[in-house]
Amino acid sequence: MGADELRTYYDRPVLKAPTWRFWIPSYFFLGGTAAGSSLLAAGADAIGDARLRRAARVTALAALGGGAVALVADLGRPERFHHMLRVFRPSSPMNMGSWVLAAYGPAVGVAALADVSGRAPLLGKVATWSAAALAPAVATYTGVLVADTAIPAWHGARTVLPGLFAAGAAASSGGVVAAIVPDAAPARRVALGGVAAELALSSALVKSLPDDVGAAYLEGRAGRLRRAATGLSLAGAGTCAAGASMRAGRAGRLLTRFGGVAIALGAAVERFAVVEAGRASANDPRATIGPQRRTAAAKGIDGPDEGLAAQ
Amino acid sequence: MGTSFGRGGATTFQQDLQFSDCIVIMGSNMAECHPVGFQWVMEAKERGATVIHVDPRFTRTSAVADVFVPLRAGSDIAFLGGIVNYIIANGREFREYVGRYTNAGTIIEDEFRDTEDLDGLFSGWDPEQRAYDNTSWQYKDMPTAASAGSREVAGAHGQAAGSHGATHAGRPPHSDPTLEHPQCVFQILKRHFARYTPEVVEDACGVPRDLFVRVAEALCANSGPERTSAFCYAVGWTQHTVGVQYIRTAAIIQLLLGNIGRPGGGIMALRGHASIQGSTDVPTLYDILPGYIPQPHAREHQTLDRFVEEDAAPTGYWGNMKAYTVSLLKAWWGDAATEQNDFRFDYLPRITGDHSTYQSVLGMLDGWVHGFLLLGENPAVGSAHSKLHRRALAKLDWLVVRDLYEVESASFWYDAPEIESGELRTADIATEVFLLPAAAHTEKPGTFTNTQRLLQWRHQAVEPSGDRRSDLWFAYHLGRIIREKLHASTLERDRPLLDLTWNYPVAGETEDPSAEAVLREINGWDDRDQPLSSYTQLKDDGSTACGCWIYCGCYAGGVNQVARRKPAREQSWVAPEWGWAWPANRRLLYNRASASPSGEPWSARKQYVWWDAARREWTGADVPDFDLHKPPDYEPDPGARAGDATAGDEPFIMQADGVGWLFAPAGLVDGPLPAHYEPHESPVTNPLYSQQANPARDLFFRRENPYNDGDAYPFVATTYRVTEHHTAGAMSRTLAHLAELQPAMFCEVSPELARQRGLQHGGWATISTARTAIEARVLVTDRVRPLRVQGHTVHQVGLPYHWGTRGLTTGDAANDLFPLALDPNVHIQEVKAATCDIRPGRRPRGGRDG
Amino acid sequence: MAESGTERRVGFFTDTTLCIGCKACEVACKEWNDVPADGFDFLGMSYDNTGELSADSWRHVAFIEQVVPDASASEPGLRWLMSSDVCKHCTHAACLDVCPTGAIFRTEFDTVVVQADVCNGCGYCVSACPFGVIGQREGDGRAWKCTMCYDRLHGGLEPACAKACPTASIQFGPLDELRIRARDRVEELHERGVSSARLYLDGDNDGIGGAGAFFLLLDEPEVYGLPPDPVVPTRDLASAWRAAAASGVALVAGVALAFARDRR
Amino acid sequence: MRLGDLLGRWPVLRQLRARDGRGHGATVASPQTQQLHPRTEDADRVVQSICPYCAVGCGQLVSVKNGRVTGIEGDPDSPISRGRLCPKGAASRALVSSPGRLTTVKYRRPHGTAWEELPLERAMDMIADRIVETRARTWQDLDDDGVPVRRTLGFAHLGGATLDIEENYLLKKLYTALGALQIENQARI
Repeated sequence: MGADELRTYYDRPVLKAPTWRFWIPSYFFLGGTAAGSSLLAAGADAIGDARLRRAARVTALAALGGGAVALVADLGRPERFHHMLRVFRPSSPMNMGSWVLAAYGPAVGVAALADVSGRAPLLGKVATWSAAALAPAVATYTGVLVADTAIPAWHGARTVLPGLFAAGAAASSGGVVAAIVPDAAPARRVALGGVAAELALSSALVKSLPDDVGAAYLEGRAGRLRRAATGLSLAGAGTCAAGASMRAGRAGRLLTRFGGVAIALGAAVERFAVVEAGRASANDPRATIGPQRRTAAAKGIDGPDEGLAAQ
Repeated sequence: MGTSFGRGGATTFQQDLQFSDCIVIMGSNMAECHPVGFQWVMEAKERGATVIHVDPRFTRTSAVADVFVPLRAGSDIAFLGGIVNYIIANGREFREYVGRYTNAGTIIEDEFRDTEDLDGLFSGWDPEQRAYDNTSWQYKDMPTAASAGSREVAGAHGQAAGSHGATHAGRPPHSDPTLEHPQCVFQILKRHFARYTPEVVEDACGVPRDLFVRVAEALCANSGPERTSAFCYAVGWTQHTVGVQYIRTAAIIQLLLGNIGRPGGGIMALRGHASIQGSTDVPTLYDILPGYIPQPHAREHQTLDRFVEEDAAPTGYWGNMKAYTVSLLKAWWGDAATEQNDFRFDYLPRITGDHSTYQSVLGMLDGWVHGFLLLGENPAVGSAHSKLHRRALAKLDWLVVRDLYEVESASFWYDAPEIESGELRTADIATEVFLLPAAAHTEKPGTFTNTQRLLQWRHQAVEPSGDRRSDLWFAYHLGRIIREKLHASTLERDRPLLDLTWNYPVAGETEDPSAEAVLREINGWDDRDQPLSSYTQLKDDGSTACGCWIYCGCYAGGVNQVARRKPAREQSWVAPEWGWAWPANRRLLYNRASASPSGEPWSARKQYVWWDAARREWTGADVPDFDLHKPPDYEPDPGARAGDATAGDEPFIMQADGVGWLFAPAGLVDGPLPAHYEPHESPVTNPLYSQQANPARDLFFRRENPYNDGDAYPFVATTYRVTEHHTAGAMSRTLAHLAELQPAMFCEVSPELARQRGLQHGGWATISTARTAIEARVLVTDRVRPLRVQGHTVHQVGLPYHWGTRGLTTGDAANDLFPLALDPNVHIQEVKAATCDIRPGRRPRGGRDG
Repeated sequence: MAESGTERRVGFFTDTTLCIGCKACEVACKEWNDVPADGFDFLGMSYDNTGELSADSWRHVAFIEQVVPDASASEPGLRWLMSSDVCKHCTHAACLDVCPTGAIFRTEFDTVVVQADVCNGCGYCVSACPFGVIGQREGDGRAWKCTMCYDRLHGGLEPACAKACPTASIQFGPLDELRIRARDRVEELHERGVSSARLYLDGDNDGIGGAGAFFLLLDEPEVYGLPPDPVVPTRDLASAWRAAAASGVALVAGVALAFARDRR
Repeated sequence: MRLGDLLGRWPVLRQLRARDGRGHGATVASPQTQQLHPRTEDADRVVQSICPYCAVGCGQLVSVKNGRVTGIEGDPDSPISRGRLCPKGAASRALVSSPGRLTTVKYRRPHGTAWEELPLERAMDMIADRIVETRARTWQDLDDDGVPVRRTLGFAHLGGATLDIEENYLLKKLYTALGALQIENQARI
């Protein structure tokens, strides 16, 4: 039995694969989109661009609404969703996220309603800026949530994942809002910047992991999704930029809209890729045992050569 | 066991195993089949004992044993005989014990011829009758009985013979204390086993020489005054055509090493069912009455006196057999049984041969057995050649099944494999079936007798619901109804029924008879109706009644001794006040042998029961298995009878000569000494004698029971249990938490056999014999090892037998594969070794006869 | 270190050298805790048809067949390892840390228990456990695992599995006492020549800060399906939050930049 | 329930009161959790019994509540089992309380294709008739050689070895009085 050869229990996973269904990556996408939109809304408010502000405010509310539905739908006992606020538990990113959402949600709602109804503009302003203040947390806590698990592909990437999710939030919110108001340059810039950051962090993430763990992102379903995400993002960014370069005109706007949607989709698929990679990583005993065997060896806990040989 | 020592029960008790210095587990997979009892083996191991497991398969027992010995199924006698030879050849026997406590010195008739002289047969073989005349096996100049030689009679009394020994031999006229006389037992033994050398063992069993020697040496090194070794066996020994002789060989080893009657020694018989010991003590068996009194035989036993004279030796405790029998007759027929009418001995139906269940099943097929009652039994899965049993059930007029669940034996008429295959059609089956729900162990009070002869009372926890009733209720009310139907009858044949004492107090709306009242009758009472306290009080004049003499005392003082529950921590490790053990609450049998002839403990380390010279009585950790006040130097006068005829230094008080039998002049129909014979179906020729198989084995040559011949079936099949299931499965396949742990019928094969036959791990295989073919999932494992026997490789196929057509997990029944081939002494089937073939894939649907 | 350990910390010491693989622990557990059956699949993993710990299997007996060179015998010997696995009741328990509802909490006995009346089935604990112990029950939606028979502990009874174990392979008691007993046991085994005997999770200095259930093994943990060097993910929670904070700031800055040119 | 009570049972408030910033311990326990106790404590009575599976003879404690078995555990007082049980013994509660158990008599008439219901009393009476009839039909006073045997070989009995000795005793006694010889049990198998 060579030290290089890893031993397992009938090749069965050491860990349990995530129970999360498609709702959860969907929420990661929608929550991020909402957060980015809240920032765009604040930005628009700052420069006094009412069209952009309304688009951003409404997008934030729509995305967050969808996200909330996804969150509840994934629960094993949906009727108990309110238990999320039963305790205050800092050690649980999901609990922390719940408290943040509890404050963020109403702000987003008020901001959008005030805008659409045209009433209480001041209240709307306050709500908009409060939502913007909470938005960075909403955009990034999901990265922490995923990283705070035993799954090697996630836990190993804990310093990168929040950034990746933040970048995704920028890309998707920028993309969606740009698709609604193609003329809004800031939205386009946020989208393109988001894509750039997303692609950079995505490859940084894989590089940050040892091969036996990082493989989860490159192979199988996760690998395919990730490549699709990259393709969509690049294509979207290109289209969007092209659209923007063609000064005004229906064609330019149309291209920008398409580009925005593609960018948003890319960000969405990227989230699914991350979740899939986690599933693959959990199901691969080598991804769990390999790195631990190395740390154990470093600590001097007996290695695979001992044991049998000692018999 | 009875033949060697005098009683048909484990000589020791499970807790005593912890004091063993060496434990040989053979013919048993104790860790899997008796896990909780196995804790005492683990205790011994932790105390430094050597645990040895000898078995065809590497099991969960082997996994924790110090030494595992892979053995070809069915070659146990060759292995054990090798140990006997090793002991004698190297002078390792416990000389003083052997000289004083066994019949080693006894001189045998000059006419006796051994297998050495007759190449595998003993003198007295009658090829016509396929039976032995054992006249020449007797002690020299001892009167012998006429019954010997008649297969019919001898064979008929298997269980009785298996329960008590020397029915005909008394105290031997000639013996040689030096053990030098050429016709003395010790010398005969020496010659008989001389050929069982390590080389022969290797050749016959496939056990490497050095490994065999390791075992033999461990046993010898851990025996003697300071140390003791124990044997544990189970159905891995009994379910063979030479099953009784397997146990005999172990008995010989234990006597030679001085391990009987001593703490940490003995032979532990591990029974598989809650009260299987109880069901032979208080038998529902054709050939014995309660307490191992033989069922009278038409030829030999027309009168009580003839019966006693034929069957009871004048000396030893069987000398009181008349008292035991008369007391039983009084218990059954009360006032109707008088001195004048021979205590209604004539009421007992007479046997005329083998009436065992396998005969009855053939009787069903042949149409002379019309009705069948099955109480908590499932032969459609659990009996050898279960297919033949299912076909027999389909030939009955009526069938009564009582069980907790609907078992295959009740549902065969619509879901038997033969229905699936078209061999039987439901509409053609004329059998009328009554399926009655039984009460569970929590729903009735009563007694189980466990594997160590311990009677333990169960208190009733709840009332059974619906139509659920105890078998006690069934027996009592069935008897009541039949008696009412016949009460006006004047027919002679109905007298026994109408004279029967059948008045038990009933209680509750279901009119449950009192189990305690029945236990009181089993215990017995005197003429003043006072409960007896010991079988020594039984009289042959009709003044005492006792339903089962060996249980006499279980209700002593009118107290249910069986229900005693003094916590273990509040009494000695022997725990004499927990339940009640037969006989006389003795936990370790023949414990007089734990002291030297002069009555002192053999050693301080192994002291158990000894003679207290000051108080002039036997004393120690247990109830002495001896007359309490009989001094070690007591010598019986020539005319002494029964117990008085046993000397103060003769520990085996049931034996006519008071000693353990290395050589059995009577009681066995297939030889006074064990000899290795091949299983009826074996892929190899007998390496020891030209006599291939046990010449006296029971065979049934008929169409429905074909035997495998030769090369078509090159492999050895052996059946067994796994921890997660229970016997035929009715009590485990039906329970989700057990069924999920072993969810499929499987077979275990070696990687070599898998390669040879192309069997896929996890896939399906079809195992076939001349009887039929079954299918199973394949478990390829190194735990099953091909063995080198006589230069060629023998492959073994392991088959758990828990599955049937019903339950949460279903599968084919392994017992379908096995033929009817029985041990001639006790008529137990051989399912631990037969030949078979195995092929990849599922069995053909439809016609199952592959 | 008990969070709220008003009672002495109790635990399991599973000595696999005494295990006979009878699975009494699995059945006793299910009978006491009314755990449903886990499916009737033939796994072909030696005698293991349970496969793994899960919502419906709170004890799992692993079976490992090994061919080993046996000096004393002419042919190689066999080793059949058996080990009853269970929830480790970690000192730093990931499932407890991440549980958002407080359904999972630390008891006065310093054990880790799921409250069935609180759990809303978010599934976070399932991904968090470094041992793959806790699972979500089909059709029920909630997360389940060994409670160390919390109800029995309240009555002063030992857990069902430990009580049933025929050979005392599963030992229950005050954790500190068990640890001393375990170390003596390993020494004794080494003296007997069982050099492969080693303890797993017997100290406080591992990645989970010590376990309430630890084991005496005869081979590496991974051979039994156990992680060789488990770490509670929340140990690194701070670094993840720091990364989150940084990315949050970057996000805000990025968006601000995007608007900078259009400020008027 | 009034809002006050609801708030009072909100663990977050309990955390505030207890200054518990982590919410890992007792503060987050539900009322139901706080009331947990062994169900055996609610038993009306606990009865000493013996395991019905193999012949080791392990002691069992049977807990009964409202006439139903609520639990079966090993009996620590037993010198043989010391409170321990194997998987089968541990499943005893399921064995006796499984819904799969038979509760009523089932009857299959000759050539019948389905089970029929039959009152227990009727069944017992019919069985008695079958035995009486078969016995009469197959009775032997003498065997072929004219030797008295006074028996019937017309029907047989095969019993399990989980029957109590009292049950076996009555069966053997009854069958012997009936002249029935082919009385056998598991010990032969």
